Amino acid sequence: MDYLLHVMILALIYSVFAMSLNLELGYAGLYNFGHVAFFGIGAYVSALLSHAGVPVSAAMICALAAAGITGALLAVPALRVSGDYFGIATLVFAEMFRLVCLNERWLTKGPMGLPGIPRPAWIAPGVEGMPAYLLFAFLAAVGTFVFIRRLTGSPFGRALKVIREDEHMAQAFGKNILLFKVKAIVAGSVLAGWAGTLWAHYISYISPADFTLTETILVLLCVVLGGRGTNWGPVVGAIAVVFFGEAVRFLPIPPALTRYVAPLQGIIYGGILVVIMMKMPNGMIPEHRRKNT
Amino acid sequence: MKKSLGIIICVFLLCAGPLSAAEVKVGSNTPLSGKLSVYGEGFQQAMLLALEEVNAEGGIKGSPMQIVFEDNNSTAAGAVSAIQKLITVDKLPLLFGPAASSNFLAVCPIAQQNKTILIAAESAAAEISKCGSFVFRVFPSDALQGIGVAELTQTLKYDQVVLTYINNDWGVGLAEIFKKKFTAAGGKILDEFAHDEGKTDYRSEVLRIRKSNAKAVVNLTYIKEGATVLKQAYETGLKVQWLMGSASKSPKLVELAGEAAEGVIGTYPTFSQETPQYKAFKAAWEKKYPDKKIPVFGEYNYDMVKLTAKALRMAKSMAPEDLRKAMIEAGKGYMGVTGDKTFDENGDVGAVYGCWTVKQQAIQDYK
Amino acid sequence: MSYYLQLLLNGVIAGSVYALFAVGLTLVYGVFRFINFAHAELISWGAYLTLMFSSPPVSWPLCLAVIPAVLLTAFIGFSQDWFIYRPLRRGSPITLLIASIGLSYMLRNVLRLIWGSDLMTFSLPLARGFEFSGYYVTGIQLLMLAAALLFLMILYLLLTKSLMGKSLRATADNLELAAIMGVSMPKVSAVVWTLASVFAAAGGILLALDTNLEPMMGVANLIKAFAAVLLGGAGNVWGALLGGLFIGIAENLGVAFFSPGYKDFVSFAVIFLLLLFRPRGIFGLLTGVR
Amino acid sequence: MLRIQNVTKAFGALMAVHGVSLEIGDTGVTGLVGPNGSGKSTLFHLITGFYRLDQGDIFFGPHSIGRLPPHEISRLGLIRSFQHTRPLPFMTVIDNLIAAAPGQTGELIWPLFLKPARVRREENNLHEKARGILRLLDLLPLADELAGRLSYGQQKLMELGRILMAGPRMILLDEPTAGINPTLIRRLVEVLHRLCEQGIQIFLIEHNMPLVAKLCQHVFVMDSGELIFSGTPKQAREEPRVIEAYLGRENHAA
Repeated sequence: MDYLLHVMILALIYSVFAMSLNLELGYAGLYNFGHVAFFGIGAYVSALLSHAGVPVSAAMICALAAAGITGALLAVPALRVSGDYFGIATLVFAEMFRLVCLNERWLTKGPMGLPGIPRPAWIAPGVEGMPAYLLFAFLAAVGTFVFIRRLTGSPFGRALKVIREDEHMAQAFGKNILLFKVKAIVAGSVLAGWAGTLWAHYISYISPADFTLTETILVLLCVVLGGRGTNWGPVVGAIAVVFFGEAVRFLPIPPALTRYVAPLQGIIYGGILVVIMMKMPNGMIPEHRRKNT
Repeated sequence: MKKSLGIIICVFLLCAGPLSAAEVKVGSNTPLSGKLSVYGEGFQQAMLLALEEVNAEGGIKGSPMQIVFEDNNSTAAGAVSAIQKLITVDKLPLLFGPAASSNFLAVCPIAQQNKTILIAAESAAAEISKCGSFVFRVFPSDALQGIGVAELTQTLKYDQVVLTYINNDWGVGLAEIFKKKFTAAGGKILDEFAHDEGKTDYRSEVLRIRKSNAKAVVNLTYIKEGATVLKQAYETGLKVQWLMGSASKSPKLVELAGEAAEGVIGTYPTFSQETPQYKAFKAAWEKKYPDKKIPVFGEYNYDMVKLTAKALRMAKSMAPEDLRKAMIEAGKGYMGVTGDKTFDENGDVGAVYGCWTVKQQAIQDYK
Repeated sequence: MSYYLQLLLNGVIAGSVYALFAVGLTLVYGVFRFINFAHAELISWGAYLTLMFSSPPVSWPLCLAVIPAVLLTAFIGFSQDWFIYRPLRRGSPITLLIASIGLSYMLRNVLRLIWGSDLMTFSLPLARGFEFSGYYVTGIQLLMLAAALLFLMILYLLLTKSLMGKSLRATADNLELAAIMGVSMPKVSAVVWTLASVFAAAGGILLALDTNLEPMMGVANLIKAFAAVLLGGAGNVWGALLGGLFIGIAENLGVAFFSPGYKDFVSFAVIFLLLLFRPRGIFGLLTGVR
Repeated sequence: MLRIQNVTKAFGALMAVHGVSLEIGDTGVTGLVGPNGSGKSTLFHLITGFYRLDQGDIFFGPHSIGRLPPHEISRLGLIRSFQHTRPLPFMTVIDNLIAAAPGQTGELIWPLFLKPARVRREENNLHEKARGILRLLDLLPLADELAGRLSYGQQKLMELGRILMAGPRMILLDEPTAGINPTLIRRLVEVLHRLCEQGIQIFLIEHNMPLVAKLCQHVFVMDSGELIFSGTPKQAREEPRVIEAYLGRENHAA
């Protein structure tokens, strides 16, 4: 069942992506609406380097570093503004990144995209490699999960939550909120870059059209739907979003209505989002369901 | 809760399950949502028209043919998901590919490796020729058209032009081939810039054209963008000769731009509109969709389905190798609405490049 | 020189449309503190409904068709709030954001179900622009500019001179406090949604008159409209106008210096820098610790 | 220990704090009183770095802290409370306390992964310390309760505990007894005395005059952004300017 493998790989990659956003959105309370830029940086750096003959594993590491550095460079100025303003600053940054990819054709081949991105040497290309890639993506997701759980279950995560709930209080207790936020963004960016490399080497073709606002919204959805500020939330959310997105393909729509398939799918998709937000505003795994209650 | 879950599962099984042997199914990976949906709907209508005719003619060896449409959201990721589903869930041996070249390039390795026939009706990028032995297209490669536009520009004796193109895979690919050919032949490009896809305001771009004082503008773009540019240029009284590509050759362009489209000259992979095939197609279209104009590339989509039906009838079995041979065999000398569909060794078809122009609010051949 | 002035003029006109979209957003954002994604759909619905009433079988003249179209759009805007946003108001802004994204999907696809994805047009007769000593402006462009100014003027008077406007501004300052002070929330939200829908529909109709209609027409302009909101300072009507103009001018002047492929880049870069140097918008004030 | 030199802060045309100079030695509990709007809380915000000074400077021990950001001032051992309670309602009481501890190794990313044993040891120590403080405050039975479920008075006490976790040398309390019942006030006073005995300086804003008289060795009185009096609580009650500041304001209000 290659299709099932494919959907599972997608779900795993999206879990990594969603977990990385959750670190910023859920734990640090930073509304990063430009997260897809780091996903894109990971994908592009990794793809370009491996096209240039760098071994895939080395290219992946460079991609993570590039995403992290960009994250730090963005975070320091963007954190001057807070709340929705930070959101719009990051959103605009992501669009700027996409436009650079679109227009700097000497580097990225612009809208033509980069085809034929190789897989790591030990994974066979194409369909034969899918079980191995699934394993790879699974290990990557588990690694990310363990890393993030360690991070958020630690004094670091606790401090992030303090900052999210009350910045002034955190400052009064000696927390350097800027530094904490920068760290959260860098970690989130590295992990988003990680998801991006996983994506690029799996799908084997990337173009600027893959890194639009739509993608940000999709991953935002995974986080909010699953439950922000929890470890399992984004994972569950990503799996739900990917599987649901594929499941609408199987809706029983009579052939006579094929013309209406896509709008109907869209209506159902949108409707379910609305209903879920109304019935479970804190996601499927709400954060504040703590012990002793 | 359990009950409703059960119902959902049943529903899924019902719609995934019924592979009734009575039908011959092929898949289609079509942009029904997202930014290409403007075109996708037309493709789908043309395919459905052809399908209707195939089944009226008795289907495939007595069983009706059916097309399973999968939406690809106009994105590469969507196209990959859709093709994986069509190949492994529906187990279809033959698929119609996604529209944009970038999306097509994303899925063609998957088809090649699964030994699934993949046919393109409108993806023009030159690179598609390299996709592999299971990939066919009934639409000619860009490489031919870029040269065509350059030659047209020179025959019209414009040796200084402004080049503008839509900033996507089609526009950029075509522009690069045009530029190479045009400058090699001694032409000069006064100003060159990409314009964004899907904008409503190109007045400043038009102003930039005006500033260059060029007599002719090569504008390789889509319908919507093309119409907007033409209209806004007209409003500012800009008088230049517009030279355009195939993607904007549509009655819709004239409908949207009105008088501003008058006198535009463009190239397109031509086919005669006098052939009986074309006339039959046109009549059938007008009968089925009385209030719809023939969409851009509609003829190719129609041909693709008809040719596929012919190949399916000829195929010894539904095995990949048999289908591949049948495709090549069916193409040989096949005269469709859009002309000769004989496949070369890359699965490409040749093309005659003609010119179109807009005269009295109608698209006509330019001679 | 005249080249740059013409670019500037184009920028002003493009900006006035952004401003029309932004005003509705800024009202909603100012009062309810969330980004209404479905605002984009009010824009497209306004345009499509006008098309419906002006084409067969109704075939009303355009200026008459606008009336039921705007009323229906206001009805859509109002029901958005009534059925979805109101029950969610106690939740976090992110929940509202996602719900509005879902709603946006739904409305856009209903639109596609009815009218299809293809481009549509009002098929107005094509007109050359007026020429003023070398500068070109079309009638519709002038209409856009005039409409933007007129609507904003009316809104300004409404907000500053009427009792309703005062309670609206009080709500924008502090929702809870306003409720305590006896401002009627249902009334305020009715007014906000009506105004937002009317402005969105008006902007959408003008945009459609200028170019054409397609289901994505609203979404394509939403980011910039929202950036205009933030630039102007949330809830600030004149700020939204200036923000819109600023973005329109920046991106059009940018065409003179960069490849038009970077047109959006210029406006985004300007937004980015402005946010960094004026973190609360052009007119925003910093709030202190409490 | 804390020396404020000619500090000035204006919001537009409003002079919130004007040319205030004062010094607090090792005298135990010091009070800051004055009518509402006299600039007391603003002075606290200035001392702790939440507002930027327009003029003047502030010294804490040997350090000039007038230009430092809040978190650095906090790390020097000058810890404040806020006028209204600010619990982290979704954390347990004990977590509220632990989160306030300074210099945790586990708040740095690399040591978190490279020195897990050290992080664990520190967490255990902090846990013990927090329990000790909760015992002192009589809050130990509530240690695992969500902070949001505590009564207002209990939250105030918990906030005091949080301040203690931070290892303060000097505590700035903004109206610690406002809105809590007499029993809890008694407990609070007890705790404050205990802290003084440990050598921690306390500087507090308080409206409850009898309490100030009982608690403070020294009071400063502010009115309209200026310091109008410095002395013992007893002297303050007899000082005409202080009486005028309070009564004048009251007459005006009436």
